[in-house]
Amino acid sequence: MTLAPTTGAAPPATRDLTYAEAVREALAQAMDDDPDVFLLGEDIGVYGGAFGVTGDLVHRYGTDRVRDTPISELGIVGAAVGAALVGMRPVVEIQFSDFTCQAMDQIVNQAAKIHFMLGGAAQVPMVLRAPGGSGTGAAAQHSQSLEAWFAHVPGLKVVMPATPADAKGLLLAAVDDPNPVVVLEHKLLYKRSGPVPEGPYRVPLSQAAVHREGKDLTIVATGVMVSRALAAADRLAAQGVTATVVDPRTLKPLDSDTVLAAVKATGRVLLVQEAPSTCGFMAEVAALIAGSDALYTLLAPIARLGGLDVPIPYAPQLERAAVPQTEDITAASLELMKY
Amino acid sequence: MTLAPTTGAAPPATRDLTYAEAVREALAQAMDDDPDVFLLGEDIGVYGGAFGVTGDLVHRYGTDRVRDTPISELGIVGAAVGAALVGMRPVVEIQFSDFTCQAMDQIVNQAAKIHFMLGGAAQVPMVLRAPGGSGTGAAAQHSQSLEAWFAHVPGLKVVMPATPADAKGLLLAAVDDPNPVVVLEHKLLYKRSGPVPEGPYRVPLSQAAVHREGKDLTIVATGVMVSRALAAADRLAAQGVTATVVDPRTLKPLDSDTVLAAVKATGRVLLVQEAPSTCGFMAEVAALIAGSDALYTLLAPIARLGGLDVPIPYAPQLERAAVPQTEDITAASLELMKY
Amino acid sequence: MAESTAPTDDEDLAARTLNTLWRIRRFEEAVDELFARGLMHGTMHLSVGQEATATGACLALRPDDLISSTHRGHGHCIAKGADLNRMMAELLAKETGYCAGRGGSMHIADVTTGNLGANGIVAGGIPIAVGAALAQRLRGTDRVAVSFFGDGAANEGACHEAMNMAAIWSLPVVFFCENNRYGMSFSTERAFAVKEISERAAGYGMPGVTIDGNDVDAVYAATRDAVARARSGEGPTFIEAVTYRWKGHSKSDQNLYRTRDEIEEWRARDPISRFERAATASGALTERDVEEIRGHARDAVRAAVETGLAAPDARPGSLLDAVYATPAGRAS
Amino acid sequence: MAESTAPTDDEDLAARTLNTLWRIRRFEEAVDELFARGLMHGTMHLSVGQEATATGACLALRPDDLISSTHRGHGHCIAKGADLNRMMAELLAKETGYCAGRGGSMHIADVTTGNLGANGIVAGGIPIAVGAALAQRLRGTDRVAVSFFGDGAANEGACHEAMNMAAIWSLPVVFFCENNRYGMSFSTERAFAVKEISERAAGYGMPGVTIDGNDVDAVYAATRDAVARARSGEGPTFIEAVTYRWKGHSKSDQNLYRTRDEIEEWRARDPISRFERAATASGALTERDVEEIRGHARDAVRAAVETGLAAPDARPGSLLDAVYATPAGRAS
Ligand SMILES: Cc1ncc(C[n+]2csc(CCOP(=O)(O)OP(=O)(O)O)c2C)c(N)n1
Ligand SMILES: Cc1ncc(C[n+]2csc(CCOP(=O)(O)OP(=O)(O)O)c2C)c(N)n1
Ligand SMILES: [Mg+2]
Ligand SMILES: [Mg+2]
Repeated sequence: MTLAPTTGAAPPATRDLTYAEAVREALAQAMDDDPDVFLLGEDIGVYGGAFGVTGDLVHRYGTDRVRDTPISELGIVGAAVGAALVGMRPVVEIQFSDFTCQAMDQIVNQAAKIHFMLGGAAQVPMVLRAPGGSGTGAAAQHSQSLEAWFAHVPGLKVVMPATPADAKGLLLAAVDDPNPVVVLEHKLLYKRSGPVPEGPYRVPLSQAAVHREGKDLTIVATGVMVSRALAAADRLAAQGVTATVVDPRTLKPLDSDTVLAAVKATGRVLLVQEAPSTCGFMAEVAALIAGSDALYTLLAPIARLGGLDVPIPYAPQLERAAVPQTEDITAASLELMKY
Repeated sequence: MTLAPTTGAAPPATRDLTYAEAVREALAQAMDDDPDVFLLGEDIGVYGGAFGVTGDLVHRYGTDRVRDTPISELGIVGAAVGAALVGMRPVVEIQFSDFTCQAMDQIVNQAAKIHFMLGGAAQVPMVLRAPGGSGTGAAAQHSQSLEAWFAHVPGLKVVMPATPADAKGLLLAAVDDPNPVVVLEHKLLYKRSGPVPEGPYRVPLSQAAVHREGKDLTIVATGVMVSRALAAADRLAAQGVTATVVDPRTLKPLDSDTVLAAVKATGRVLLVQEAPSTCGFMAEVAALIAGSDALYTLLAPIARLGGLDVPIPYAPQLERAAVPQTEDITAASLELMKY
Repeated sequence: MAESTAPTDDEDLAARTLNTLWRIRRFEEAVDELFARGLMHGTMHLSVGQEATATGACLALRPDDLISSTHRGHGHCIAKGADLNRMMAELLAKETGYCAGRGGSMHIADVTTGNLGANGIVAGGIPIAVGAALAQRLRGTDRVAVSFFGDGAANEGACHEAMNMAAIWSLPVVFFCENNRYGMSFSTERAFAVKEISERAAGYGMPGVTIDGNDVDAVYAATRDAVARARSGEGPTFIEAVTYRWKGHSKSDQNLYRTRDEIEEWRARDPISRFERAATASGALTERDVEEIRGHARDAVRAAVETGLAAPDARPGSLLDAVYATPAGRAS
Repeated sequence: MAESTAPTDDEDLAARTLNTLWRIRRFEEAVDELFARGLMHGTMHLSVGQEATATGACLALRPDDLISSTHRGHGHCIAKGADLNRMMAELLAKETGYCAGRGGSMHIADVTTGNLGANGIVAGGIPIAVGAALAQRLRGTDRVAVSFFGDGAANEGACHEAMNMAAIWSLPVVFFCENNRYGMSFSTERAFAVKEISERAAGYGMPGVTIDGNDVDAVYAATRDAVARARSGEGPTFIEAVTYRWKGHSKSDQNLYRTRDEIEEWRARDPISRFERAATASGALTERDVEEIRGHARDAVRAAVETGLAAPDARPGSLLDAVYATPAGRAS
């Protein structure tokens, strides 16, 4: 499946790239544009990155700008903070988003707060890229979806691209941004293809994408759930139910206008995420809707469909059962239609 | 102000203790009861703890069981995980909850998941105590309220005592529990007094406290916001508006029945927390309500009153402005009464 | 110093040692094949070429001693005494596996034989071993904890904090660093500005040694001495055992960071044939003993694969019940 | 090795040194008093007794060199060249303070003089200094970064990871450990199983020295050498400067963990009077110079307190605007 963002003026020339290739192209264009951009991470050099994202960049930009590091996540992110403070634009790769746990102090206590704590006298223009999500049998310590943590932190921006085009456009916008931006990629998306604009194309860090418009319900989904939501929307359409599918893309700051408008237009809403529901990002979206006048237009309770409140299990059938699948989204949508 | 929990059969004999004394008494009784209980943390020995909570315990229980550690939060929590795995019941103090950032790997990737990852073959019965919250002029790295992060993690339990009695009762229940429990105390509460049962009194990790019952709205509040909510309820009563005040006490697992029943009974709800609103714990409560049939009983949108989406500033007037005060709760409640 | 028996010199030790070496090797090869045939999923980190470290180290432990292990943990688990059937069942995502299919390779553990678990987090197990050792101190036992970890793990903050705590409290821990020359693609030459990782030990006030990790005798002797120190209350020791992994880091490794020659050179230093040569030369084992042991190991692994494949798949039904322990003990 | 001028021997250096020493001492005393009088809030970590470390180290730096500092960071900030008025205004929570009242003591910073900030997180600034040094390497400058941190910070994982990265990349960093014998209440005797923290350096492959941190000459010389190494591309150095804090750790300290005698003993080793004696003995300064400098420092601090108290309070209105930087630069 290929998804094209419907908002923003899409530049003309596109080709199909995988999501991983789109990220790589963005990194290359960012380094071409600005000598202050450099990459830092474990095995991003000759290995090409744990998921092959950086690929051949080390051969094109050298070991200084595509810098392999020791296994020291806290130190790596701290080094990025320090480099950013003196004007560089580091882009850090953390191999699995689970390992941001090691670096939370530098992400949350340092990067996110320095601009504010210093009264605006300094900036921390850095990007932290990390793949999240389950589906590869990597079990509980390699499969988490931690976006809600970052979105809870004032001073961070958080994006979660769901398509190759967004992977490129959001990353370039993140590199431009003078603030620390956490970019949560998804392991299962790396090999998916889609049309990607050729030039240095940017998706503003403030615009949701409306991937499809329908009349009966709105599905808000993030990350790998976006394509599952679209697949579910296809199945629903076959049953005469039409769904709007919205991907916030940038979780913080959130484009609440687009979300609320879609909900108001359909009267039913299903919020889909991979992370466990409890205190997840979709709780915020639910609270946003329930705290607004969109509440009055609701024909049904606000439905959340998230991961089970369990660590991600190893066995494939258990892993599947732990997070929403297309059929779960379809079923939850039909449930909503009973109202 | 003193608060007594209204649920659970209150044991007879109480005296007034400060919140800090109540925690200390719980630690002492836990060590008296069980030789496997021991304390681990920075400056908890002769210094008595950064906030004086452990006080004289080192003199009563010795340096082995009240163990001062180097400044190594990740190592400390890891040591607790290891000790718990072989049957001890460690209680870790992290000086400020902000420094759990240093230890997130051991809290989230290890403690929370080991029981599950090992298919139930092992348990991690440990307690992590840490004070959160603002109000002492300690600025952005010493004032955070991070409960939503922990509540998002399957495998952890999370409590947030608001009264001396709950500080004792929840902590003793946490020590008993065979799972890792995060106990988020509050700096501003340590010196507050209230009646505390004498014996080894336990508050189950699954019961909200209804501190006050009213007809017009329900205020759900946590931590230091509970007493502010009660103060606001007093002011509201003076204006003829009666409020139910619910403190979930245990955030995970949440006593949703009590919360939903209160909301249904009043038709209006105000959710108050100190942490920034975005992706905070009250987003979960809002989503819970909005996803339930309580939605149909609502007379007004679900109102959230949280901290501003800013790091906690140093200047006292800025710090005050960053988090809800009694007058803000009162005003938000009156706003709700316009519906 | 404990008595100086070497595995290559002693009949009983030699037989146990060779048995463990081959069980690890055959287990890893079977896993590799199951993967290649699409019968196993996830990712795997194989310890082929490194068998002497897990084997020699665990040989120096009592059954009630404890270990913490790593993502490359099959060897440790086997050497500490785990049942191959339950291990293989776990990797095959079966309900009969050690973790009921919830953990897989990166979380393989047999707590009943003292293995506190593999760990998907580099260096995650090091503070855990220190805590397990602290518990022994508090309870007054003489059990020892050995933490296995890699060269790459030595640069994590967790390793630093754990080593210091063990040192200042003289805890009964052995820090066993398996230096296989790479942390994924990052060589020790690039990751350290010292020649030997054991040079770090002095900075914590603990002894550090670097040994040939492909020599079971050397591994056994160093661990035995370190365990004796730990058991008698003299505190932790750091052992760096130099070895090499023959296979890629994990399934996705294209080996772009090392040469075929280098790999061949290390294959020539196979720890198993080296041990066989030494043990037969010393007379501890005959050629026939060797054949027999090989056969046993092969059969045991085959049986593990067969019973594993035939076992029931892990059941999703119990997922939510499996998250929290209940006071009674094992969750239902 | 750079040239061997010592602050106590050189007129110009001696005057600058003594001026800095007194500015720090008087500043800290003023803060202590403002606190006692209820005019300052929050918490404060004073460096009285430790003035020689910040002073000697920063004296060896160029204005464009960088530092990262700590919770006990007033001295570093002053020594690197910050304006006392804006510092005091910050501590008084004023809009005119360095951080517009948003940071306070624990986040005091003057980026224009190369101070990347105090830090409320123990060891938080160490990797940041390494990153700042990495940036210099990438940009081809010869600027050096000095990271100040305490003995307690040395046991944080952040310190370990940062030191190793600086060592393997030969970055222009100086790790300046102010060993004041305690991390809060935890003495270095209890926190380390080595006698000198500088023994850690060898494990990273960098030189380490332990010096008398109350001797400005020694601090200056060691830093100058380390900075010269760093600037010429030879990589990082670890300096342990032994000193002592006269005051409690912070406002809540009851000093239960150390004796009055110990404090008195260290007060007798006052780094400032020691410097004054040496500089007057060498003839670099006259008694009158000394008096004059003291007077200047006292007046400057007094003025800072006065202007600070008179300045407008930090304004809450702009809070939400202050969280994110805007592309144009400083947020409005
Ligand atoms: C905290 C953390 N960072 C990174 C990784 C990804 N990773 C898994 S194994 C590995 C290399 C580990 O190297 P080493 O410790 O030498 O062990 P080896 O694989 O050589 O046995 C890396 C980087 C991880 N699992 N955990
Ligand atoms: C990560 C972290 N842990 C704990 C603390 C609490 N704390 C603040 S200062 C301090 C002692 C620091 O000791 P040291 O590094 O020696 O510096 P000193 O205070 O002696 O200057 C502690 C434990 C903190 N701020 N950050
Ligand atoms: Mg290795
Ligand atoms: Mg100190």
